[in-house]
Amino acid sequence: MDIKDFIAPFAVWKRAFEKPFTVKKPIDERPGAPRYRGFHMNDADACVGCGTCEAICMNNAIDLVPAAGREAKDGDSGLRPRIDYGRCCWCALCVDICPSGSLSMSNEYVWIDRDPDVFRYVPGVEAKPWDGSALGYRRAEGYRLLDEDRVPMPELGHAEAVASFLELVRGYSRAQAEKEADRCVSCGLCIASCPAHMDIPGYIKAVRDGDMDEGLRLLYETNPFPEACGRVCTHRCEEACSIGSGGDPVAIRWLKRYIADQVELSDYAKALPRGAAPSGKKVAIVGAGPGGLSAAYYLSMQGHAVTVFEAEEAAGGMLRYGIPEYRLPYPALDKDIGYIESLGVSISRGVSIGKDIELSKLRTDFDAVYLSTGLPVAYGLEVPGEDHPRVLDGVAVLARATRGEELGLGGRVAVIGGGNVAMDAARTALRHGATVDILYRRREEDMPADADEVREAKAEGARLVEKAIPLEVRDAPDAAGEAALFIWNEATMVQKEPGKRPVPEPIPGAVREGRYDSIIAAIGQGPDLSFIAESDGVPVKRFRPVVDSFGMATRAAGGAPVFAGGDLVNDRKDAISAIADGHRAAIGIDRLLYGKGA
Amino acid sequence: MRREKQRVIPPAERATPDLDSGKYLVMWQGPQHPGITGNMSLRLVAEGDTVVDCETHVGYLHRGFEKLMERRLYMQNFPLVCRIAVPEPDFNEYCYAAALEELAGIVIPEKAVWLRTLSLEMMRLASFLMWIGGQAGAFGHGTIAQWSVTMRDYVLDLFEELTGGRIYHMYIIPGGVRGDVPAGFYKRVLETMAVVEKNLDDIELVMFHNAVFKMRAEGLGYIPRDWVDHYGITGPNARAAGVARDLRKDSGYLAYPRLDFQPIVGTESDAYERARLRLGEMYQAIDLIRQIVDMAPKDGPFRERLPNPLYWRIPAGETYVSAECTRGEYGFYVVSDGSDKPRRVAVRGPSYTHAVSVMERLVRGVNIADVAGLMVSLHTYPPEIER
Amino acid sequence: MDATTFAAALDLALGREKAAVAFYRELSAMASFAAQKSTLAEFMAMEEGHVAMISGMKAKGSVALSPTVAVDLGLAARMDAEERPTAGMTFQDILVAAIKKEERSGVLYERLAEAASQPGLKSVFERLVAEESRHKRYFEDLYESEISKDN
Amino acid sequence: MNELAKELAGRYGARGWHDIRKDLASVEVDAIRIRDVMAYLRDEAGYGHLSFMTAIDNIERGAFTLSYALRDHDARRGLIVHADVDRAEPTVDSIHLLWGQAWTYQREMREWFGIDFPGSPRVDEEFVLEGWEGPPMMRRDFDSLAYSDATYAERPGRVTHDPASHMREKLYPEAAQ
Repeated sequence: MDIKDFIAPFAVWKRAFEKPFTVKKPIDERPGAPRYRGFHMNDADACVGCGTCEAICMNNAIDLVPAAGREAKDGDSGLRPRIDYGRCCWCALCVDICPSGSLSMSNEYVWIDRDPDVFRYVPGVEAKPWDGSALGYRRAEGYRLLDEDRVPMPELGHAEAVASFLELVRGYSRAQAEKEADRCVSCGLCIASCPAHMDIPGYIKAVRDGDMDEGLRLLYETNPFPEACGRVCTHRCEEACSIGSGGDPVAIRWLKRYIADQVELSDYAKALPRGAAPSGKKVAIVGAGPGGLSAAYYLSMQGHAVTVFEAEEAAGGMLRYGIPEYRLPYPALDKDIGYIESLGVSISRGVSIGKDIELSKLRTDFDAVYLSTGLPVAYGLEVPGEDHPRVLDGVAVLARATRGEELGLGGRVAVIGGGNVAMDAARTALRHGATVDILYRRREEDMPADADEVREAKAEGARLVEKAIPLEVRDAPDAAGEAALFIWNEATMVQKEPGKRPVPEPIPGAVREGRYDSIIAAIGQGPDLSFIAESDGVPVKRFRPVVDSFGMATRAAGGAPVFAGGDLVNDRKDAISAIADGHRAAIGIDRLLYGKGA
Repeated sequence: MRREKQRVIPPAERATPDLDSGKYLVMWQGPQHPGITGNMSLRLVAEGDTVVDCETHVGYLHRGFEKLMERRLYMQNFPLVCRIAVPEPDFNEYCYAAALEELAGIVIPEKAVWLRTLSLEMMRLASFLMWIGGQAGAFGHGTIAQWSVTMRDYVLDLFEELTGGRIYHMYIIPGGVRGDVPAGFYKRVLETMAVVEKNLDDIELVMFHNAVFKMRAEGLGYIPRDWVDHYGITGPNARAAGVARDLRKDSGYLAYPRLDFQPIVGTESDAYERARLRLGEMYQAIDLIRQIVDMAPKDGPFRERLPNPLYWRIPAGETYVSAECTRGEYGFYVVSDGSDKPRRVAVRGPSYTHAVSVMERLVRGVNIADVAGLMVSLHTYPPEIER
Repeated sequence: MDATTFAAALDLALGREKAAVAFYRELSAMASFAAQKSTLAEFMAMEEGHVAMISGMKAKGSVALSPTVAVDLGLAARMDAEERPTAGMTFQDILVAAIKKEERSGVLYERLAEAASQPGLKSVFERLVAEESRHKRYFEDLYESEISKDN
Repeated sequence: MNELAKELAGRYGARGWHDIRKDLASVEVDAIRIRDVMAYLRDEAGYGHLSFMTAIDNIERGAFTLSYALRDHDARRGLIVHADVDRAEPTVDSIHLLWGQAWTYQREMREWFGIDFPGSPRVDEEFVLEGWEGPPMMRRDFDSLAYSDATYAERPGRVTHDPASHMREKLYPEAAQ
């Protein structure tokens, strides 16, 4: 202890004359730092209501509630997160994980109110003074808790692809599948968009857990064509995927395929449920496409004896005859069909209803009939010269390719149309060594074909001619009957009516022509309903059977009730919708046969 | 020599005062917040104004963190752990993240290593600044707290800018950190360090050259060197007793092996010595922060990508990760059973021994008026006892 | 052109609508299965509705038709002309026939409107042109959505 | 195996030496040997510092696994010693005479897991859970959420919706059969 110890403390007095450290609020406002984690903001238009914020919130501070003026729709639950600030700890994990990136935080420090209930609100829906604040916590550049990039699918190179009919998409390895499955947040937004309402989060979880039997069981709850749908499904689910709102959607289709690919057919029975005891009832199904066989599967699970009548020599419908083997190899399809047949479903191949057996006889011999005959009739170009021998129809070309027949397309091929049949026909022609032009009446973005299909067709070398209005087909001058001139008019897209899609309008004088060895028309397809007589009592409107919500067309006296579904009936006209229709009809038929809900 | 005379080594055995005799006074200190030491209470038995026996009572800040963690996903525990220690939350974040990374085999990017080190040293400075206000306040010197808490707030301003939070930063996330430094941040760090350093000089002058502080703190709470191992004493409490242990040096985690510093060691092992040593560690923290600002990489990623946090499973195993916090050895013991939630998380806080076993013994023979100052001199913090 | 009076003009229109009914009846007789018949019956009923409507206007002595011409999607103009449907007619065949039929009616009224000297009469024909354009548009929309989906 | 592992195996039947990382290892002993092992480690092997003690409820195999974390400051390495005790009758020798803070950990484990350490000072006194009447709270079969739900009232007004179920209700209610 020295003298300094008595004097030094008085040094504090020098501070008496200094400016105080404190801030005089509200005179000297001190805003939060730019990154400050204040109250939440939500871009309610970008938010898809997936609830991942709720899932990560360790405080249980987030509820998903219906938001005024927002309805549930594809890819949006219509719900929005409500934050309870009695629980929130401002950790902002919700912001970090938000798939769409709609959540953020303002840098507002202060919010005082006497009513505790106001501290529970739906950001972005209930207006707050800090809405739209440019400052506040955002997840940092390059920092996300979820992976926005899809695990790339190994595929054949384009050059290699067009040289063969080998399957293009190779499928995920276990590590790839599990990594991709890990991207899913199990929000279930996809389920509503799937026509069959498959338990997508459930089977993706099975992939993560490595439990293929459980995965297969979940697939078969709603879809007995996992190998086929795992390859060629139109995957509306992926358009609805919440991860897609801020990155690549989860590869739901490929994960489905992965599960089915992992289990050998001989092991299916171990994983899948056994059918009910025989009911003694018999059901006839017309058409062994995905819809008919889906109905057959679920009916046979209910114990009914099912006979499927198929006009073609092989089962599978459009999956076999409409989709080329490089997209859906026959062994994969055979596996799906093989399992259904193994349950005792009988498929009478090469039997055409209306020709070999009348529908009325089915109504007499069976307890119920399901019509799932699809759209086998190709519509014509409807231009002068459409009967030219070198004008082929796309569906027929694909079917002949399936049967292994010589196509004889020649070296230059035109494909008319922008749907999946057109793309498949074009790519089949490419694989037969042809040079292919795809002519479409509208623009590429208007094409009804899957974007992937269009992209791949182009990558494989097809030339796309947009805005080409077919005018006429003529004999090629020097090769009558052997080659043809396709004449089209270049068009410009005109917005003629507000709210409707633009109309291709011919540009006067811009008439073009091309010489082709084959012209494949793929403008659309229709049903063949010639087997339904008026006396069958099946109501038909504009070439579609009229059915109720279970697919029932008639239960008129004089025969068994008739149900119908698939492309024949629905608007979506894809395999998964046909499968869903088949499942629904199976439920309807089962209820009827057991007198339930009758 | 004078200080040596003041040293008292309290007996290991508890006194057994006959409370019915009427000679003793039983009094409780706490559980109100007695200054900087958090909610904890001491049941003191005094003879006159001298404490003869003490029982510590903890639990007022028990929130069941370890239990809560067992039912939360690994990532969900990230915002939870910091709350175990208000004045110094970042060590929880670091130990927890490092334990998970070790179990999951994740190597964090270089920049994250440096930003974590920066964050921990800034935290050390802020924590000591709060502590020194408490230490001075416990001896009646309120002015120091006004200065030091302001300095702490300046450091918290830096945290707010870097992390978006003042108290709970939630910045050291498994895999790295949550963001890069904002533009101009390092400049503001250096400016703030200069201000803090100048204020530390003032504090040094008026607090450590102060007859009152010396008279009360010298000799108070003397910890003999051989207690260090016996009681598991760590941090400044051990170093002031001449034991040169500092996990930053000894374990060499984060960027510490590349920083130039030496553990500060004392000899006198009393309240004054410990305060003096902690002041030295504040200057040391400022020096380390300057080194970090100088050496931290300016480019590169700040976080390693982890699996989806909703399903993140960590391979079965266990580990114990510790770090040198202001009070000593802070550690997380994490046991994984391979699921998506920890099987067991145990938090080792230095106060566990400092505030209970050591405190109960040291307080014997101390004047009632010095109990608070003694407790602060051990830099105790109850939540890390109770978790 | 003998349609020189209002009554004569409407008689002419009535005749055409009746002919349309007959047209569908004739096709229906040719039809071989239920789907064709129900579609033709539906279209025929639409034409019968037109017959009733024009009869009503004739009785009331005024034309209650919108003058707004529907947007031309341009399909009819390019369709292969005068293909007669056969027993196996598809939905496409029926729709093409319907579109061409409406187109022919439209063209006829257009000519009559051009030829009409009396403004009142001209307006009647112009409104009939508009009416036929809407009929045609109805079938063209159906064609776009049901037949030519992929092109 | 290193020297210490051999020594521990030979003297105390220790097993399962596992190097967690280069400066941390674990080893397993029978609970009956725990006091002797700890004394040896402290006095002969350089592990003078007890970092902490705790337990893990391995309910599946009916055991509590005790973890004693030691540190050799000079050699700069740690060692976690494990010992299983019967979950139905968990009693372990106290080490309070070896380290001055051990009794607190033992008191904690008594309260949190119900593990007894006979002879440990104040081992039966409440530690942090004053007035607690439930089972030892760190046992795996104590469901803290169920306890909380049963004990405390939620503030009213909270309701949430599962997106998938909500969409089914709104968009395809017929599937909710």
